[in-house]
Amino acid sequence: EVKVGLITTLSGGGAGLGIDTRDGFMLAVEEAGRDDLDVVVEDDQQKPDVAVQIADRMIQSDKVDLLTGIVWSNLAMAVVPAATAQGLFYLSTNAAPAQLAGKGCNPNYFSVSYQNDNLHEAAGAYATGADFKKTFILAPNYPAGKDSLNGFKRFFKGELAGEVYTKLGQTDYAAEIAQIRASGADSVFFFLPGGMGISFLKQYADSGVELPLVGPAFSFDQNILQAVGDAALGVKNTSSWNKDLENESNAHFVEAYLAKYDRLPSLYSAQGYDTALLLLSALEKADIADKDAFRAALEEADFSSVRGEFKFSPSHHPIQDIYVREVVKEGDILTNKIVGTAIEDRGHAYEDECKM
Amino acid sequence: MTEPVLQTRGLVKSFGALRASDGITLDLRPGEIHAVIGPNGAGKSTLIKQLSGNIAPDEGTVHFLGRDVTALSTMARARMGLARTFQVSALAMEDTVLQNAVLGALGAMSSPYRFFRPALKRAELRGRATAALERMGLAGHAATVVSELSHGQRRQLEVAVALTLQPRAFLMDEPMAGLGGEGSKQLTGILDRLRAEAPILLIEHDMDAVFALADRISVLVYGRIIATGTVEEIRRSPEVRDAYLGDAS
Amino acid sequence: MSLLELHEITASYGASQALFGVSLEIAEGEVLALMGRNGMGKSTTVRCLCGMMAAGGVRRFAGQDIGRLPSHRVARLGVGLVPEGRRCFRDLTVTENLIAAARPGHWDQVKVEVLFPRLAERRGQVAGTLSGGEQQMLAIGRALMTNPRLLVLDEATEGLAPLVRQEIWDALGVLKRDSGLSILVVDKALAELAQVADRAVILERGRSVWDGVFAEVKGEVAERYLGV
Amino acid sequence: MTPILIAEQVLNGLQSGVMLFLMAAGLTLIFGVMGLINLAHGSLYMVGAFAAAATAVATGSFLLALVAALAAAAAAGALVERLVIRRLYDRDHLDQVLATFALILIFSEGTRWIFGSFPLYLDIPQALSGPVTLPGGIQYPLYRLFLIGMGLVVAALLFWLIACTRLGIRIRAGENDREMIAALGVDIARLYTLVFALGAALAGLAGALVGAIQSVQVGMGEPVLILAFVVIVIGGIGSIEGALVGALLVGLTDTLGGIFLPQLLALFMEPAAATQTGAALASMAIYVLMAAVLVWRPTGLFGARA
Amino acid sequence: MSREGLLNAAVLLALGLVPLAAHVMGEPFTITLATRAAILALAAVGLNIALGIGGLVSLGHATFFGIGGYAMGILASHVQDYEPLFEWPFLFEGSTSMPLIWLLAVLASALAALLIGLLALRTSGVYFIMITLAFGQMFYFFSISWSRYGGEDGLSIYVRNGFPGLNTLDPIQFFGLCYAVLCLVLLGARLLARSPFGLALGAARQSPDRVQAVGLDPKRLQLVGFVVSGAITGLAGALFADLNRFVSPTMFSWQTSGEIMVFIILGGVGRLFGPVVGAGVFVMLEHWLGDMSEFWHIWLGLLLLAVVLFARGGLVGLLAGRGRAHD
Ligand SMILES: Nc1ncnc2c1ncn2[C@@H]1O[C@H](COP(=O)(O)OP(=O)(O)OP(=O)(O)O)[C@@H](O)[C@H]1O
Ligand SMILES: Nc1ncnc2c1ncn2[C@@H]1O[C@H](COP(=O)(O)OP(=O)(O)OP(=O)(O)O)[C@@H](O)[C@H]1O
Ligand SMILES: [Mg+2]
Ligand SMILES: [Mg+2]
Repeated sequence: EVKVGLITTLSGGGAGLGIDTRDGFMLAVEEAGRDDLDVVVEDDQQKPDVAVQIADRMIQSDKVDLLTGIVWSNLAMAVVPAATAQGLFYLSTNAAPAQLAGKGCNPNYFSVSYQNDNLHEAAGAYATGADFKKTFILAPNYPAGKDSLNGFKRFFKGELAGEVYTKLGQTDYAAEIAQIRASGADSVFFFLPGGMGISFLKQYADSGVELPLVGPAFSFDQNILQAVGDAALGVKNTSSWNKDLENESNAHFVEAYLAKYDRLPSLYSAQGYDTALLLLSALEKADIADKDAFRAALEEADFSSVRGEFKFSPSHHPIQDIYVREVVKEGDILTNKIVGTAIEDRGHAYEDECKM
Repeated sequence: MTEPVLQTRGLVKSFGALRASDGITLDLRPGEIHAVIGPNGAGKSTLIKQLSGNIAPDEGTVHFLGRDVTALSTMARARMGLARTFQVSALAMEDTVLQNAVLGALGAMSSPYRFFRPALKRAELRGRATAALERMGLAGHAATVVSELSHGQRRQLEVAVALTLQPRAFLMDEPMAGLGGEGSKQLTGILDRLRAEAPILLIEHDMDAVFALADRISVLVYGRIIATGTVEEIRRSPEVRDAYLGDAS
Repeated sequence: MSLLELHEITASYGASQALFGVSLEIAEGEVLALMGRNGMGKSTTVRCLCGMMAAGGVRRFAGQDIGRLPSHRVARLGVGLVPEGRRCFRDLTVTENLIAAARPGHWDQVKVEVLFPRLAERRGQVAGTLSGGEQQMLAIGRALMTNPRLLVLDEATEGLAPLVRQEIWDALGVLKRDSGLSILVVDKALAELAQVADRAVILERGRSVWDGVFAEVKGEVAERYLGV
Repeated sequence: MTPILIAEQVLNGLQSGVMLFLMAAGLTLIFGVMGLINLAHGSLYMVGAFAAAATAVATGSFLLALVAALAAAAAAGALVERLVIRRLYDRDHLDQVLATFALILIFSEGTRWIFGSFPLYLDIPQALSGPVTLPGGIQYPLYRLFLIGMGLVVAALLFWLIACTRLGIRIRAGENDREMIAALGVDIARLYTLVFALGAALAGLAGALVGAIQSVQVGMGEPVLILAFVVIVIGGIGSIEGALVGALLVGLTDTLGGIFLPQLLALFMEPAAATQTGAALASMAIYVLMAAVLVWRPTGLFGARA
Repeated sequence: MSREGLLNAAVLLALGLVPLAAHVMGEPFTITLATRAAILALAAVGLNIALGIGGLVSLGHATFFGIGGYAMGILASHVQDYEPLFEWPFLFEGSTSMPLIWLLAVLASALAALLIGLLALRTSGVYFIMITLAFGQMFYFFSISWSRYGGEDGLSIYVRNGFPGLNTLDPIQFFGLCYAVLCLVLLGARLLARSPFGLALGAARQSPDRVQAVGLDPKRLQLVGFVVSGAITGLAGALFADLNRFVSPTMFSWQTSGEIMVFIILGGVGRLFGPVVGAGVFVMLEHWLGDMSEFWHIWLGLLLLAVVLFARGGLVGLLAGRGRAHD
């Protein structure tokens, strides 16, 4: 009997991401049909203290062996260090902040998704490749936003036309768009997850500024694209996964997900699914009670990822390709299609800081 | 002649174009009841508010116990011993009658920053408070919450709280208002005895009470004092009759 | 037929009962004085009559049962209230106070201002800054503007200068004579009440204990129930 | 930094102020005039936006979507008033806070239950999309000009309603003393339902109008709610002019602060630090503004009462 | 003993016994829940002094809760990272000792309450609600962008701080500590409510004119009340951070302020045990309803509504009768 605790956001404004994560994860679990695998799902309400409390409960009362599912970095920072310190395994389906990749890395912590900077780095690499000379960059003023702009700059060779931090949760971007217009930029990179991205894209499309946009997948993912509408058409974005990636596992996943939930999977669904696959593969090889053996089994990453090639770096973060996608319309539905590869076999920038 | 306890010189207060006080000079001497009467809106309450420090005069001075208190706050004047009652009752409505009285005692002893021993268990506070309530005939209602008192009973409590302060002078804004015939009679008796403890500046429209109590009367009309004198002088003054009394004299 | 009829009214504030059986009647064009010491239930009776609180017993106005009506419906039947403590709308100007609830009829702003010239002077001032007596005039004017059939005055002359008070009593007298308005007054001034009141009802501890012609409120009756 | 850019930013500030006003107007009506703290006002904004989005998808008409937003929010408002709010007028602000906090929970999760967890689509109508060129060469989105116009019209209507009509007088009288105005023969209960529905409708309209250029999602109301409270408090509660001036002040501070603070700091700090510190300060700017206004004038710019 | 007194004793006893029982039965999570309830109750007891007695409706008490939390986070993180907090005028490496952390948390939040109170008390009524909210938001946005201490990600402390003679990592011992603090503060709050200060503060809420007329300064009374109140909530913040071993800007958010206020109203404003009952019930509801349905917020909302509409005086009022004790 193996008990897994899945803590994710199921209520409130950010619920969509958590629901996709859970649905992806559970799909793989159900497909495996193991009746000795028990998954406890809880809603963290996107509040750190609630997440901590749930984690405590899962550890203390439910006696789970492994935790997973947190979407947001700040919640992950609240839960993961304490959980791994108590000897539990944590598999990240999304949030992978720099602290946990570098100085704060832990043998029991695995990020199945990426390291937070990856998609931004890929956007930088893409911008360089697309020969952008002067890019205007913007992100919200919080740690992930700063990491984002730093990640972009790490791989961008051109010049910056401007660098702006917006307010977290801002919904009106008229002022920033005016700045972009006046800056003489030839392109724009932005990281504005969730509702912020929707607002920005709609307003940008209506402003008459026609510079090419690039951003990480978060503002273009399947779960919000419909809300953005045609304003997103043609925009390039970077992602570690897309539904048209050509591999057998992915084809199966997309079809099964659509069949089961009657909607297209998002990046979060895919990461949830992959995380479950990784877990299942390790369970096949080792008993979770034997921590060292189980850890070794996880490190092997012997599963067929929906992202194709997949392996872990020494700090337990993926080494994978990051793609460039373009927003297209398939019938009535907005979705992405892969148009290239931004970086190949990317690990992450904090590898050297991790001593384990 | 004895030094006045409370004295104003040339008080002026305007609200926009309206001169609510227009050079008021008057005093309150030890042991007396000085009544201020005048038509509605003449500026009586405005005068009291300037004396008590609730509003600052535009011009003029207020002296209390020989000291210029024009710039002092309400609290400071109250601590010096100036007690007032309000025209519209200002009481802690959710507290009991006793608690309201204790509050007065607390103010008089200016000792509010005590955090531990219960206020009602302090003999000195409670003693003062009960004495005042008894005097106003409210002792039987000590445990009643103020919001459950009738209008007249609240008026009585107003006076009781002022009594707990054991002040050097009283400012009373229509204490009789709302009291029934019997209540007025009682209060008249109480004020009559009270003047020996501290002089009273009394604003009142109840002429029976005023004529029964006042040592001196000042008549305020449109912010000016048009006459000051004894009961008889005022009663006889035709000006006052026209401006204020009508047939009531 | 009587305009207003209260029969055996009982009422409570939460757990404490204030009225234990108040009965009174007012005929068309009659002025009734409601009297009693402090705290005997006069204002509570007024509140019951205006539909401002729930009560037991029978309440009828102009032949209609008003026991279940909300207060605004009672008012519209023709009850105009000048409440205890004035209760002017403090953030409204004098004019706004007057017209807020006005209903068409004999009384309009001009007539009220003739009655109380003071109010005309202070038209644009917000009620909260009026002097006590001015507020009292405003409260009376406001009730008149609803053109009631029964005017209810609860301590309406409290805080007024003798001259003004006299004017108000005179005005009440005129009202009674000319417009046949019925009036219920709660007031302590016996001498002045005598000018207008036809009958009196005296309350003691929430019960109506005396009912009769006003002229008889004197001597022993006054001594016993009013303490004067 | 060219004069044109500065002019454009000022226009942006005004425009975001007017958008805020649309929301604040309904709030100040309910909060100021009826004396009710309605935390659920943001939920009515959300209801408007969702109703508009659903209608736009079903009918394809923006106009119908606006009508639907007005109707849905007004209906929700009237319903809530009759069932809940009505019992709260004579309570203190605390009970109102708790009850309307509870309403937020119900509205938010209820909306999520009906419409799912993902943001909805609502876009600017064809006729109003795209930029126009203003005198001076400023390129400005037509839709935003339309919003400015709408805001000003609403402001004028409300001002007239409250200051000049007997309805307004009665509503304000009711705020001072509900029992008394009823005792004088005014059916204050029905009046309040009406006002509440009107305030709700304004919030719904704001939600729909703003939803077209922002994201329509659960929880969209709360940030705006806080801003709207800031606005009406700066302006003075219950004052429509105050809400308008407050909204413009907040809009300008927010927009211009975000742009100019980092540049100001860059004069004496290194650029990276300046952008970050500037952004941090900018995010606090409106609250600093509000605190400053209240310390200076404890009842807001146009507030009369203590 | 009055009905309310009996109820209070029962509540206190239950809050103490349930975790003990859970300890015996090996249900550590129940202990964690009880600890959470006790700490949140403490925060609300703090607010209840300003709000229940003084009538100061502060929608910014998260400020003090957060300051307490960050006092813990900052002190402990410096020890954790081996970077001294400051080296001048003396070397201070931070601290992982609860008593010291508490002391600093209380001082820092009292200082903040003093400054905020000085400005905020110029206003009153609804304006006061909003200005306290504004200060809360300032701290919130500041903490989000203050990257030195984690910004929005917050600060994780890996090991719970120590208290002399206790193993704080043991849930029941940590609970005992929090429970003891809560009891002490409740005792203090009870004394305060009946003390001359409490009486004067209560009167300052009901009739500031009267308080002035007897020679007391209502604003100063309110300021002192606000500072005491903020300090207690700050202490609760430090404990809360230790419970989670984590602090983040959410502690400063207006929702946190709102929730602290909800505890009080739910339990009963101005009632000594209102905050305790409110926080306890809220934590239980959150826990039980969360298991029932994905849309459990709807049920929570309906329950809260029912309490406001039908249980005036909160749950304590419902159980112990409407009238407040006057002795
Ligand atoms: N804050 C204010 N703003 C404007 N006018 C005011 C203000 N306060 C008082 N007044 C006006 O000043 C005049 C004097 O008012 P005051 O209250 O002193 O009268 P009063 O003599 O006490 O009358 P009353 O016997 O009716 O109580 C009144 O006309 C009143 O309307
Ligand atoms: N709001 C209230 N709550 C509880 N009890 C009340 C309330 N108002 C009045 N009472 C009580 O009801 C009784 C009758 O009060 P009421 O106000 O009717 O008296 P009244 O005859 O008008 O007296 P007054 O002449 O002093 O105005 C009093 O004993 C009073 O204590
Ligand atoms: Mg006066
Ligand atoms: Mg009465």
